[in-house]
Amino acid sequence: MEVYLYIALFAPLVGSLFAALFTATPKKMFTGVIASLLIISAFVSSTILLMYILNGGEPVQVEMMTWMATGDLYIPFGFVVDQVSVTMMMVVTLVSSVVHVYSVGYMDHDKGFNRFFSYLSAFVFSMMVLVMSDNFAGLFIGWEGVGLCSWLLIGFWYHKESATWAANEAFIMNRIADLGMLIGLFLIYWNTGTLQYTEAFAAMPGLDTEILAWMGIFLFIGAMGKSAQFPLHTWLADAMEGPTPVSALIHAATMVTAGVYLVVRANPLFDLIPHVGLFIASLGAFVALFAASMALVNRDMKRIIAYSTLSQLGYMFVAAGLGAYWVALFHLMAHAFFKALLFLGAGNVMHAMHDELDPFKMGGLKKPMKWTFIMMTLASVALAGIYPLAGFFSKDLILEVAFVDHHYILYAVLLFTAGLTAFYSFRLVALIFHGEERYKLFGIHPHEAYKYMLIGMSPLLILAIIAGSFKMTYFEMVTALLPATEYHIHSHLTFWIMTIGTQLFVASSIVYAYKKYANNKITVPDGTSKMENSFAYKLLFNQYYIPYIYEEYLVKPYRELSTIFWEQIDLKIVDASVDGIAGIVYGTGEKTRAMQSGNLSTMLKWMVAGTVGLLSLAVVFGLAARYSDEIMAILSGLGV
Amino acid sequence: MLESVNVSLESLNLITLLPMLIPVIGALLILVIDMFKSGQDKSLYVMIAIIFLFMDFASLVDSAGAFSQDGTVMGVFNVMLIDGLAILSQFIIVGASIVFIPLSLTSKRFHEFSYPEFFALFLFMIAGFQFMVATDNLILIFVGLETASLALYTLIAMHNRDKSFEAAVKYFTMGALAAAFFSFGSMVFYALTGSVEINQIATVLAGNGYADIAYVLVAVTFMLASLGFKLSLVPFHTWAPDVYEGSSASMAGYMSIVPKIAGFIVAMRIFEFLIHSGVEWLEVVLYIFVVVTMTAANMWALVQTDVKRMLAYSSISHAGFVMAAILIGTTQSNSALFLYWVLFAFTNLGSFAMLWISRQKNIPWYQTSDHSYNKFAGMIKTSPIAAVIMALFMLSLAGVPPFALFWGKLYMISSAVNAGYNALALIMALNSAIAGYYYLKLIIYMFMKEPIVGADEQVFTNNSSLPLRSIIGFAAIGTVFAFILVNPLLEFITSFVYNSGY
Amino acid sequence: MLDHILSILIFFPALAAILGFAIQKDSIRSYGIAVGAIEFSLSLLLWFMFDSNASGMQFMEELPLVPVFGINYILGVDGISLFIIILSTFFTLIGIASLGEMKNIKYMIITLLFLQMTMTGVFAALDAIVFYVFWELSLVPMLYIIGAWGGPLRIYASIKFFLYTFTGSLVMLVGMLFMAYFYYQASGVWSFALLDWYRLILPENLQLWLFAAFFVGFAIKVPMFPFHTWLPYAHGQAPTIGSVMLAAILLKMGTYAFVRFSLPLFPDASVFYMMPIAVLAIIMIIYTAMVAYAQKDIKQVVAYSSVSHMGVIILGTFALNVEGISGSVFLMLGHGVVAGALFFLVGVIYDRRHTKMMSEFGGLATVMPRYATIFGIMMMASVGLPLTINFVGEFLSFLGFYQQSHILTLIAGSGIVVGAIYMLAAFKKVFFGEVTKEENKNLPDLNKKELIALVPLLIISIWLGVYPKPVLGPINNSVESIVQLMHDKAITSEAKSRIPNLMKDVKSAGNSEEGAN
Amino acid sequence: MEIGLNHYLALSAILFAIGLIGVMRRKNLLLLFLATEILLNSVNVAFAAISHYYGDLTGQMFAFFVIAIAASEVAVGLGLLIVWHKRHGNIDLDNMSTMRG
Repeated sequence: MEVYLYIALFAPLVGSLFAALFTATPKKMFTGVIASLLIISAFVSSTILLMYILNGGEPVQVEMMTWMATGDLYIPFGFVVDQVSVTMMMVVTLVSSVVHVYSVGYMDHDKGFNRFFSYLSAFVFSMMVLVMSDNFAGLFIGWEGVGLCSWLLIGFWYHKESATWAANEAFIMNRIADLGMLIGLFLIYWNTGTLQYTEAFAAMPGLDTEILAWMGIFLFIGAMGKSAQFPLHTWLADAMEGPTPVSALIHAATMVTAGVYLVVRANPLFDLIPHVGLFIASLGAFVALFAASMALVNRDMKRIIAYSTLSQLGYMFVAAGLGAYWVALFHLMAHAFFKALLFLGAGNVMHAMHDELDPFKMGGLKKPMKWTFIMMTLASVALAGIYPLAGFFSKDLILEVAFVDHHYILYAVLLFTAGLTAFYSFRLVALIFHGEERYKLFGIHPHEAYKYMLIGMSPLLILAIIAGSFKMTYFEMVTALLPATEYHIHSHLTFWIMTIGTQLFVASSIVYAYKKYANNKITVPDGTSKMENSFAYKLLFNQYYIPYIYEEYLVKPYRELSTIFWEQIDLKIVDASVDGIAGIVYGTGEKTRAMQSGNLSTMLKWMVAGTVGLLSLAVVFGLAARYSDEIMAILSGLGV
Repeated sequence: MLESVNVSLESLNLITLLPMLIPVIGALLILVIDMFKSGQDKSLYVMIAIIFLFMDFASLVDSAGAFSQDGTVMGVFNVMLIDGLAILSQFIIVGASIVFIPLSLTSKRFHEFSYPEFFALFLFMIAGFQFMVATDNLILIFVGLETASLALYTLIAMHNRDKSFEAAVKYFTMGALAAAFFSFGSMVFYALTGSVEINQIATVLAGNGYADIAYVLVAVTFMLASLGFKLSLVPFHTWAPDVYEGSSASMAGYMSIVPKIAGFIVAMRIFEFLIHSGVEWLEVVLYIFVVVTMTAANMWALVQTDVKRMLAYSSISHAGFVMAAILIGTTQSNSALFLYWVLFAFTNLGSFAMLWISRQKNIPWYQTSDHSYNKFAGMIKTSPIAAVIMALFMLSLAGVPPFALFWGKLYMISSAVNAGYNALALIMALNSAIAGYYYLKLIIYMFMKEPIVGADEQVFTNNSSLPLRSIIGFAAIGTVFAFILVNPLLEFITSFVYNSGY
Repeated sequence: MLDHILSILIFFPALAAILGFAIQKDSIRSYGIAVGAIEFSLSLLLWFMFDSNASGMQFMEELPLVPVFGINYILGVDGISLFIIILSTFFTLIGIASLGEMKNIKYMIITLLFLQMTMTGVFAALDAIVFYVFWELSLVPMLYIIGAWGGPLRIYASIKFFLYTFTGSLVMLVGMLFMAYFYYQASGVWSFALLDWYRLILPENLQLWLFAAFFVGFAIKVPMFPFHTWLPYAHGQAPTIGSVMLAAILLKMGTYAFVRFSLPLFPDASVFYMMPIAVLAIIMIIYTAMVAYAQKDIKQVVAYSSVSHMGVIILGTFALNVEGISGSVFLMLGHGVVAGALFFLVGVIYDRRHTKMMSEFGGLATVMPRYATIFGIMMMASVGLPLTINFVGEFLSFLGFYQQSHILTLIAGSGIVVGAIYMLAAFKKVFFGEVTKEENKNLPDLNKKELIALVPLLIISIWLGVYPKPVLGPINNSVESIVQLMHDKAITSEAKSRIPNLMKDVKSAGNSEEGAN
Repeated sequence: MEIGLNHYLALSAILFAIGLIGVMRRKNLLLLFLATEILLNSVNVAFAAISHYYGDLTGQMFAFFVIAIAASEVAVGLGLLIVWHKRHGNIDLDNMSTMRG
């Protein structure tokens, strides 16, 4: 089995390095093909490993070599394939295989074709390291690695100012979170003496709750960055500057879920600190609602999907925070499928629309792009959580978890959000595919994507439809590692009322969205309508003014402070004082050199003056010595 | 009265006079030769002088051997005092003179060297310095001092430029004042103790427990003023830059070394017993002198535009640095003084000799003075070897290891540390840092600036000749490989200083 | 020969430099490369013969220099100094190999060879005075390099560099003399030998003073805030090769000296000053990172980033545990490689455009893809991405210091954020966007000579990031002995508790002996 | 009034002071030399008196040496003075400041 592990891990790296050889040369189709084949081989290996684990195989663990060893610290390059990591491996390799194949078509005309595959495969490798590592340090390698690749890929079109800005923003925000993660690692090391999962978790129950809470908090700060939780969420929407396959792979299916994976992986820790878990869940619920609300009014197709991703991540954190790790992981998996599908569909639309992103400028695309229409609609249905698609099984489960754990506020928030989700998803679908063909105003002739791209997407489509049916198999598998809490609502009546109620609520949202946006009266908004001028709309449209606040109150002051530090403090105080000391020495020399007037008379006077000075000192001292007793008496009288 | 004179020749121990007599004989010989046949080439006189100086040196080696066997020797009515200090300082005086005198074998002709009197006076001067250090009798010190000084004034004046006359007059006048101070100081000591021998004075003063401390201090004040003049302590230093500038570079180099070591020996003999007897006033005053001299001279050196003048101020600063040894007054510090001065002699002779070989007859337009900094601009391009050697001397003066003066500074600062003069040690170190700037300035001119267009490229070796080059080579080798020299020197010096009771 | 390999390593380049004066101008480059290659192979031989399992000094040489005063020529290397020596020989080699066309290239190569002598000398010296000799002497070639080949302000910069460091080291010299004096008082023998000094246990108040004296010398060299202002000038004015050597090796002398002198000599003072120094280090990390962000000149960005990273090294050193010190020693190597490479890279565009202003560039990724790639990788190494050389060091340094103070580590850790900010911003300005300037449209990509310098650095920074063990192992052994020595020597109870005892079972009587040798 | 040692010493001190003032005030080189002579001779007076007071010859010896040295000083000094006068036509101190700083 180890050989499959190595293939799964290193095939993407090989693909990346191979493609990297051709970065400076013009497009070569074979780089894309070979990279894709290697990723697919990784996928196959992962499948074999999955089968092996499903059939009750022991987790595969390897230790390749030492990485760092000093003092008591020992960190190997160790990898493990167990029930949790194999799930993630499946998700990662599957989605990335699809995205690779899809990208061969999508990036067809791009000058940086070879470079793109190099980056993309490198990302897959980093992600595999992240999920397969058997220790926190290895996780951190992957963690930073995906950050790097995300930076590269968001800024892939580096001539665009917005893209490079977004790339840097993403990297820096992630770094802030990584710092938290790092501190979490330090805490774990100094308290448990190791960074290996198994040993560290084994040592944790013996520790102080307060320390554990801090560990949990810092690790979660790391997760917040990668999974773009509030307040570190702004980068995710901006990251949509990257090529769409990247958004599908990184910013929907895999990297952003790394935070969830971390919490799931660290479940023995979070189990010990339920109050932190509750905080995570509450934040998750807040983000779910918060992101969904911003998606309601946005006019950028990819950003809408990105906010939806954010919102779904919130769901996952609710589950994870409440201790339903397997539920979180399950939703992670299902979400990966339909969200990647949604993005890839959006990519098709963008291709067809010459990179136009505003859905108001589209409309009626279902005719020229039938397959894309079907896929995106199904993905949206899955996202909305309509039976029997994947989203129903995973998302409803989270609602149940919240309900069963008596967190009714969370439940209510999530339920409401589910409605919003359905609304914005279908608002998008309706605007793009239904209604009048507004794109004609802009002289665009849309066409359907290449067939192999569509075929490439099909596995995702299938999984988005049927993933729910794996629920029990999956449950049995992962609960070998994760707490096997089943969430059953005790009263059947309540269960049915809830399920059907939710379905109805969601369905009515869909209908409302269709009614509002699928008609022929939709025009491109011009900022004059009443709604657009309402406070709520503006608030949502400007993302609660958070980017503005960050820019005004964090970025600008930082820039100004930096300038002050440099120009005022470094140059004018620190450096000037050094030069000042030198200047004083030099200046004293310059001023006192007049003493050397060159006039003999002056010179003689100096000599006599020196002698007289010494003489008077001598007299003073002599008198003091002669009358020392008296002086002492006087001084003591004065109380000195 | 006549009967009472009953002195055996042996008890006079006339051998103690031998080292001083040799140069005197040499000087007379030169004068005699000139009487018979005048107008001979300078090389003859140089060689005669060197021969006599070597003989002098040999006799010193002999007395050094005697000293290491029998210890301190007195002679000639107990006027001569041949102890370790006397021998060591005479070594430096004679040694430096041997290296100095060939500097007159320049390729250009200079006025003073055509007179045999120059060489005669030179030898007389050496004898004067030797007397000065080899006695503890104030009269003999005074006589030696004046013999040497009067000869020196004349030697300076013989350079025969306007500036050298001005320098000589300034030096002379101030020297006369200093002589008056010295004699006045001696008079007060004599009045207090009835003796002019430092040993006696010390004994008497200690005997009455420094009852008349006020008068002692008056005497010390005048001594200090007079020796301060000789050692160029601020504010008695004002002659030094002008005299250095006015005299020829070789003479200036010589003056920075030989007269000062003689002055240090006298200062050591007079002041150290006072410090050890707990005259705090002197300690405080010397402390101030040391610090002010080091620091102020450094600051003035910073702002100079002429290299020779800069070196003059730097010599003042070095003198202040070494004066610390007398303040500290331990065996280690006194040994450090000699070590420092030997190493300083190497370096300073070398650097002044470098100025000497670049001596021009006429000053071109871009120079404001004989050796202004911009004369040396871009020297690395035009004469790289000379530039490297000059840089070497500058680095050594700055105290950059492993060059000669670093070891001197190291040992000196260490002596301050060991004697508990913590602040002084720090001030000494920081002054070395300030001094770094002006030495560096020359290096920067030489290595980092472009040569001035139209400058004569031969200027740096204008005056060079084989003897000059060999002396510079010798000094350079001594400067670079000082680390080999340090250990034997230190062993030798320490044993001599220790056995002299200092 | 092998008994004197360290002496050969030190003096071979100096001898070669003197002979170099006689070489014809056109052949000097080949000569320099040959000498550099021999020197580098010798240092590799040193590594090859080095016993990685031993913690003490190896290849010891001893020769009396001024025995009366206890000054001896003592050399030796352990795991800490070994790799810095190799790094220095390596940089000399690639530095000479990659020298572009310049005036007086002969003098440049000769100067570099002299510099090599002083660098090896500093890291191999085990006698305080010999150390000091090389330490000061290293200023001279650097002074010349900056002053003779530098930019418009070169003279100001070189004087500032020289005098500032010179002043600091003179204070240090006074400290050394005090140390020798105390040793003399305790043992009756003069000695400047470091290993003798290791055995001396000083009372705490003396330690505090001496630590401060040494600190001034080391801190200026590092350079630590607020003594850092000479560095931007030196870097800003120095030619590429000067900046490379300065950043890669010369700055490491300061941090190396902390590990070699301050910690084992003054364990109690180290503990006493740990927090103030950590605060300074944090200021260095964050403040200079912010200053770097404000720069308009790409070389100044790298220069200030150097200061910032040196802060991490200091922090790791004053973690006073094995993890932290090993990390900081490793980071010295890492930062040497990365900062050296970054200065090389900055030199590349400077050679082409004769400007370092970021506003003059933009969109270079299109014009010079290979250059952009290498720059990007090195930048990522600089911000400490895992699997690059810097991460290992930074991670261990922070990890180590976390044991001493949680909150300070948290603040210092924000260095990884602010570090990313200025680096990414600079990278964006230079490489991303459209090519706006006409002059930039036809810039040639990296040539062979530049690749010779950069590719090995690239390989090292990845290799040691992925597999640091061959280097980290020996470092760890030597650091362990230092930490144990410090623990044994510590007299205050706070120091005893702050510095871990590695010999938990055995009561530590015999260990100081082992640590000292 | 009995003339005692102290009177001689006082005379010596007064002479010395006069000499010092002369040294500081005189701008004429020749007069300056005279002032230094006064200085030296004031010391001679004191030496002679003290010598007599102690009944010891050393002081007088010193005085003789001082006289001898003063004589040679005058020789050298006047020589310099003559050369200077030849070259510059004056012996004014204020003209003697080409070197400064």
